[in-house]
Amino acid sequence: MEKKPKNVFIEGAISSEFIGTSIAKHQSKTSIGAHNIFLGQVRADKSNGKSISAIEYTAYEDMAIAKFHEIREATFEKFNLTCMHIYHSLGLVKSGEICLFVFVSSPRRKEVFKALEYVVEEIKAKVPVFGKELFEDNSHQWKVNT
Amino acid sequence: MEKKPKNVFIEGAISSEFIGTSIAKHQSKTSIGAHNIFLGQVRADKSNGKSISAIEYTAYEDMAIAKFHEIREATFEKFNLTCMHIYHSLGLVKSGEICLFVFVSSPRRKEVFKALEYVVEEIKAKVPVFGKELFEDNSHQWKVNT
Amino acid sequence: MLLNIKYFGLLSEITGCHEEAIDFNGSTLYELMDLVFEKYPELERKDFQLAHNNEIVSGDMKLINNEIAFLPPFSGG
Amino acid sequence: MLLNIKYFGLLSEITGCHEEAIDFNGSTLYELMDLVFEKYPELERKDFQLAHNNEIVSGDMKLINNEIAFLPPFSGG
Repeated sequence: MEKKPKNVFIEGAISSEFIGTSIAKHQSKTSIGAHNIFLGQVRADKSNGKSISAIEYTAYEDMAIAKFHEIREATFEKFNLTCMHIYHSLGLVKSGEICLFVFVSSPRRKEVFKALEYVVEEIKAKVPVFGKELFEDNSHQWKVNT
Repeated sequence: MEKKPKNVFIEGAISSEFIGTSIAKHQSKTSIGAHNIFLGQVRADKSNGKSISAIEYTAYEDMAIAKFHEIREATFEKFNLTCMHIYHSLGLVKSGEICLFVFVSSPRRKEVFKALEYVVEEIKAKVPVFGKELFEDNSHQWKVNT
Repeated sequence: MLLNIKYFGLLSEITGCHEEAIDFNGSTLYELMDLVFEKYPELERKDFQLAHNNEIVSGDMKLINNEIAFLPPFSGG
Repeated sequence: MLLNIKYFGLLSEITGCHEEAIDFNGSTLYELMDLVFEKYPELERKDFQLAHNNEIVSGDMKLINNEIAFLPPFSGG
């Protein structure tokens, strides 16, 4: 049975409480031996002497949700995971705040290291999300991933 | 200047609130772009039909603290990290609870993936910590890492 | 055929809109791009990909529904 | 010389103690191991390493202080 795509988008920053609660929910799954978590945080990078104060994220949501679903299915196919969660911010995320939360769990640690890096790289490459970097003086530039 | 070794041991399980708070403390460090977190969780593995209900951790503490410090220094030497935190439980940790928390942060994601796996493998190989696996019927066996 | 064209990120700043309806009588996306470049000449010099039916597609793709998106480089995470 | 010998994990179950003082007049750890094996014959069949001065050491190591630890395989994490 094909699973229904989940919506992974969260309006605004992803809070540390949300992450903590998400970790706590896994304590009933006693076949898990290793969790690996990636968090993307907005950097206050400087450009022409001005600092980035926030990123405003937009997405081609229908396609993004389809791509997140494909990445999820491919990851479960490739690696022995017990569970996987992906959350990405939309809208405004200030510098120092978290915009991406990827959480993989497995009985064994070797699997989570390989799986997490795979998921994060796939998200960066395949999901149509766009970051508008806002400076303190209200000017902006479009984020380019490296 | 040589830094003083930190004590990384925590009595009992590492709570999800502790992890959440630790993440929150990094939001003032706006040069960070990527965090990577490893969590070791006690599995309720079965052996001869009995389930592991908890692990009791002991350590050769002086040597363990020295080894954690060496791993920390070597990791900062090898990878471009902004910060690193390691916590390991001593005493009783029930199945489903967290016994190891490793947290690395960097401006760039490539660094955190490499650094985190390095730190976890080094801890498993070099730190004198011993797990006594307790079953529901009060019998026990000694944990063997694979 | 009336197409629903979507523009994202930097591209939507050039077009001044996030989506618009364009009446299109060609068959491939190359023809559609020509039409759009005529309207927004600056777009031609930008780095973008086209998405159709939730996939990145090339210009020789034939349309299978009426929604096409112009996407600048992805920068999630 | 009075040595402080520590035993961990499974090894402490065999010796029945976590540490003990042993009077030792040899010079290398091989000689110390012989003394300990005489007291706890079962220990000789177990997988262990010796630690001295916070490092894993081999049996031909000369003592530089009076604390020696018998460590079973590590199983942290």
